Amino acid sequence: MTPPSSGRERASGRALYFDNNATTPLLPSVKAAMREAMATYGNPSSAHFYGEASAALVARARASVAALLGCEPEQVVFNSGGSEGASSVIVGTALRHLWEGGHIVTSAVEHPAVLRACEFVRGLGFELSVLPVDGAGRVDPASVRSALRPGTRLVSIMHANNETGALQPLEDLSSIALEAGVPFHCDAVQSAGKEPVRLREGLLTISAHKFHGPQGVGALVLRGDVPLQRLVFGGEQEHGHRAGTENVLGIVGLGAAADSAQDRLAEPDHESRRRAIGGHLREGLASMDGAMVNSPLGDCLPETVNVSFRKLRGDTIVDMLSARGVAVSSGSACHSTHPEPSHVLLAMGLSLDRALGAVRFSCSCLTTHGEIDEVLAVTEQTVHQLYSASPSRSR
Amino acid sequence: MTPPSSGRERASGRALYFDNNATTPLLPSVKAAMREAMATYGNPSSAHFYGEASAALVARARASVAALLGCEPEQVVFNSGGSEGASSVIVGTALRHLWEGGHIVTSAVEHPAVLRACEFVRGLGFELSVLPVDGAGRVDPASVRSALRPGTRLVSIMHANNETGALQPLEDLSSIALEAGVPFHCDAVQSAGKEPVRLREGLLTISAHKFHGPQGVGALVLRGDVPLQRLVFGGEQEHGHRAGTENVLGIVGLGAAADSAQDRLAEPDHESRRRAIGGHLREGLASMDGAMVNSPLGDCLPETVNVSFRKLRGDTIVDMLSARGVAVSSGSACHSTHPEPSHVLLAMGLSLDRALGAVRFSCSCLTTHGEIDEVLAVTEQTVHQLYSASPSRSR
Amino acid sequence: MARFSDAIVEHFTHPKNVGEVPDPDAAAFVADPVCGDQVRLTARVVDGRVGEARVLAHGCAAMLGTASIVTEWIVGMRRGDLRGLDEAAVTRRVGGLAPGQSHCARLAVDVLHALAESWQRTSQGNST
Amino acid sequence: MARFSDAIVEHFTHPKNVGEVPDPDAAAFVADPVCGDQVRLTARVVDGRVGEARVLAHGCAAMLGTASIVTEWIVGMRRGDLRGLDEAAVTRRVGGLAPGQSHCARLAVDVLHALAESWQRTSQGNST
Ligand SMILES: Cc1ncc(COP(=O)(O)O)c(C=O)c1O
Ligand SMILES: Cc1ncc(COP(=O)(O)O)c(C=O)c1O
Repeated sequence: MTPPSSGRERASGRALYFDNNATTPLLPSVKAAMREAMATYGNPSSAHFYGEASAALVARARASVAALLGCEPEQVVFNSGGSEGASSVIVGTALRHLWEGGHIVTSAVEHPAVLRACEFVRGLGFELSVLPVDGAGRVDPASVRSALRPGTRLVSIMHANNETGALQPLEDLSSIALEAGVPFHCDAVQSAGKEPVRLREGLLTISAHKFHGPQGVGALVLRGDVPLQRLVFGGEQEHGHRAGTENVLGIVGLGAAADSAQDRLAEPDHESRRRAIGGHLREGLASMDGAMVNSPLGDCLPETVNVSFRKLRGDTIVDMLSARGVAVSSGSACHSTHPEPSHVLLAMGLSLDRALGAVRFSCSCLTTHGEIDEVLAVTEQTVHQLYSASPSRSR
Repeated sequence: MTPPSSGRERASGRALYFDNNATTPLLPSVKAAMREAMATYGNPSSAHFYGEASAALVARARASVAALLGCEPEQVVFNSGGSEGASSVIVGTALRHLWEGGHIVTSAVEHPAVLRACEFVRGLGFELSVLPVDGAGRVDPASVRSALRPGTRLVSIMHANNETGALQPLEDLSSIALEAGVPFHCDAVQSAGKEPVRLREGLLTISAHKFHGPQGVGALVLRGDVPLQRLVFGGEQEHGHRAGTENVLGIVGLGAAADSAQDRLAEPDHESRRRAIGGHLREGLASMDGAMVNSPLGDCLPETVNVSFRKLRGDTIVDMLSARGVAVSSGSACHSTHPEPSHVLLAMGLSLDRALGAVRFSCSCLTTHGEIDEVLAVTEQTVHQLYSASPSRSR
Repeated sequence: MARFSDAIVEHFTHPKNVGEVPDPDAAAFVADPVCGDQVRLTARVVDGRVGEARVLAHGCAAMLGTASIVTEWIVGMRRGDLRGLDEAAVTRRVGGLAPGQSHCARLAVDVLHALAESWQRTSQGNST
Repeated sequence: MARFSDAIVEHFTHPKNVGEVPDPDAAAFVADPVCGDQVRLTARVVDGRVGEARVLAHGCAAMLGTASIVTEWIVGMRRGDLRGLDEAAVTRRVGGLAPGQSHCARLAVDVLHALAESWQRTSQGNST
């Protein structure tokens, strides 16, 4: 992977990117498609030939995304990414039912886009059921069933967790909601492009930059007749679901990323390759002094390994690794004075200390075994350094 | 301007883009900045060096936009464009005051992003004053004053009209609202980058693709303490005003477009050049058989010339010109069977026939006198052809 | 994607047989009250067949193109041929119509059938 | 933009004087109950000046870097010099601290003042 232009890592001579759950580099094919699209500049809504050329680019990307997600092109609504996607579903559902009110079901391990939107609609008078998860971070389908009630307007549960990689039993969860006639929304931002994502009905959110497309563009898949108030007003773009002149370059990039993801998913060794890479990383980390792996072993994105080091702080490890040219992320969301423990790890029942010690290593399809070896060596050295400097040297 | 890759205009050997109010081509400097930024791929929120490199790109663009609009960088909130910007102001204001309700003032000639968002919040129980305009499309400041009442939450009036180019007396309009303690929002999507846009307080919406930046990215300027409910939930990006991983490439493009616009605005002949180009186009069109210019003569973007041809239909002229390699737009927004007359032209008091006959020619800083000559010739020939084929040959 | 067939573009860009046949053997005018489109079609009959047709039209570009295509198409047709034309035939002949353009085929059929009526009236008049 | 000064990065990457001075002439331990950071500083005194200092630290990277810098900085200082150090001096010495990192300067000052106290106690003990 190309190193970014920064003094620091050139000094260390190293640039190892293991933060692919935060964002991924553009693939060469995506860059090429976007560069080429820069020559076309019509507004896709315009009646003239410039508009037609732009509209054709958007239509082609729509077909690519539909092919990746197994839906019809007309069901794809382009938007500005995962946060808008999730917010538009939660807030759009609430505004559609504002006067009657109602009830929304979600899980304790959702991304803040879902959880904070849910908090907001609670303020609008909606009731919320935030389902717990087990030690592996999974929602029990039975808990969805018992949460449903006559006024339930939506069930929103993610596919792959961004912090641990844990996969939810999507098929079971969605079936329960859909059979009860309740719309189901799946935040598939972390799984799209890695795992096959199929939803026979309901809503699905993806974001291009999590699978080698550009940042700030994504899609909401709308299958079936889900009552949803749109939030961006203006023209009739996206079949009236989302106004605004289309982000043509971004959409082209998303389409190219979807094409390439579809190719990868079709490769016979796709699964074995992912498992080899992820397994190598996981085993290397797990064998280190004080390490406790937080990502479940089965039903988990192999690319994501979340690990805590006993008595060490995750944010410190992230900063030390960054200074050594290794980019990873701490479980905690913000980087203020008081590191906040991850709500995901706490919901899984981990202790505060363990949650504060979490570090997330996340690979992509570009990660190599050699890079993992190097990252493991630097991590081991860093952890060792921290332990030897600790006032409470026991672990 | 580079022609798009379409068979049609290659056949006509011509590609003249006169639809710059719909969207503008990327400037070479904008393309170059975006191409270069493709090498940087961190998430600006990430703590490591990749994140820092991306965050630095965003910070630089934020400074450029702030410089163009004469505000502080912290007052710039990046978003996905003009429709999101306007919707977030109208809907965000209403949701912030949902239980108390209130009153919103706007004008009859706003973009659908504003008008439809206003319609929506009327459904939430808000009262609406839609101010009329005079024959030049302008709002009378006195009408704003008399519309204000104790529960007024917002006054939203655009700067330059997208259909006619008419400029509102922004300074007067905003002063009246602000002096009454009511937040003022200006949709400056069409004026930013062309006219100096300054607002000492309140809210301002811009969209990059209207001044040679990319589509799908824009900014909301938030000056002073305006109560606004955010609509996109998730992380703490954009100082908590708008969540979602930043559209880094788009933002870089917006920043580069702002830099270049600032340079243009500072050129001593900026105004005279604009007036020469616009005047040439306007006079050429006005002198044609059956032509009636709808854009006001003073206080108007010179780049925009909206003209109706007696007894001819605007959408037909657009299609005929498109077939001849000239891209313009009809006043009507949609291209369905029944062309809808422009709400802007009707609000100005024009007849239905004249509104249906409107064609908008819009230039950019790239438009040349030679291109205008060619467009005038093709337009004259087209209008002549339509008149000679008309069953009611008189005009 | 394309909103117009190549034939329609060619014909509205370079319309054929614009105008009115002087002293026509058949003439028809139709107008659509909803979309405002208007077509005036006139023809000269030679040996029981359309010898020449001319058209004046007002409306959307697809209507103008369709009208022009019709003037070439019907040359050589008998009165019964005109009566047999339907919307499907027109749509095929113009190379297809986009969703919002079906009124063009309808108006074309209307004006062609009206032309056939007018032709019948003049020929009856002539035969008396 | 950068969250750490170059000096802090250099010191948390390659920390100096990690550990404890055996049989120290002065020793101090401070902990921040809010952020959980901990620093244990020990020193050997030679001719009334700090001859050697070692540190153990737990906390954020800025704290680790600050602690390491301190161990080099105070060598050669008298007890009164330590007492005279304040947060501004520490912040300058470490090359600046980002907004959320001011606790590092506070903890460093606390541990340095505590070291001076301890030094006084031991020197009083020695003198009796
Ligand atoms: C599971 C999940 N949902 C939603 C989002 C939000 O996506 P975006 O940053 O594109 O708005 C993310 C990424 O940050 C995510 O990991
Ligand atoms: C005046 C005005 N406001 C808002 C918009 C919407 O901007 P965007 O298409 O970037 O969402 C436009 C452009 O279409 C406009 O001309």
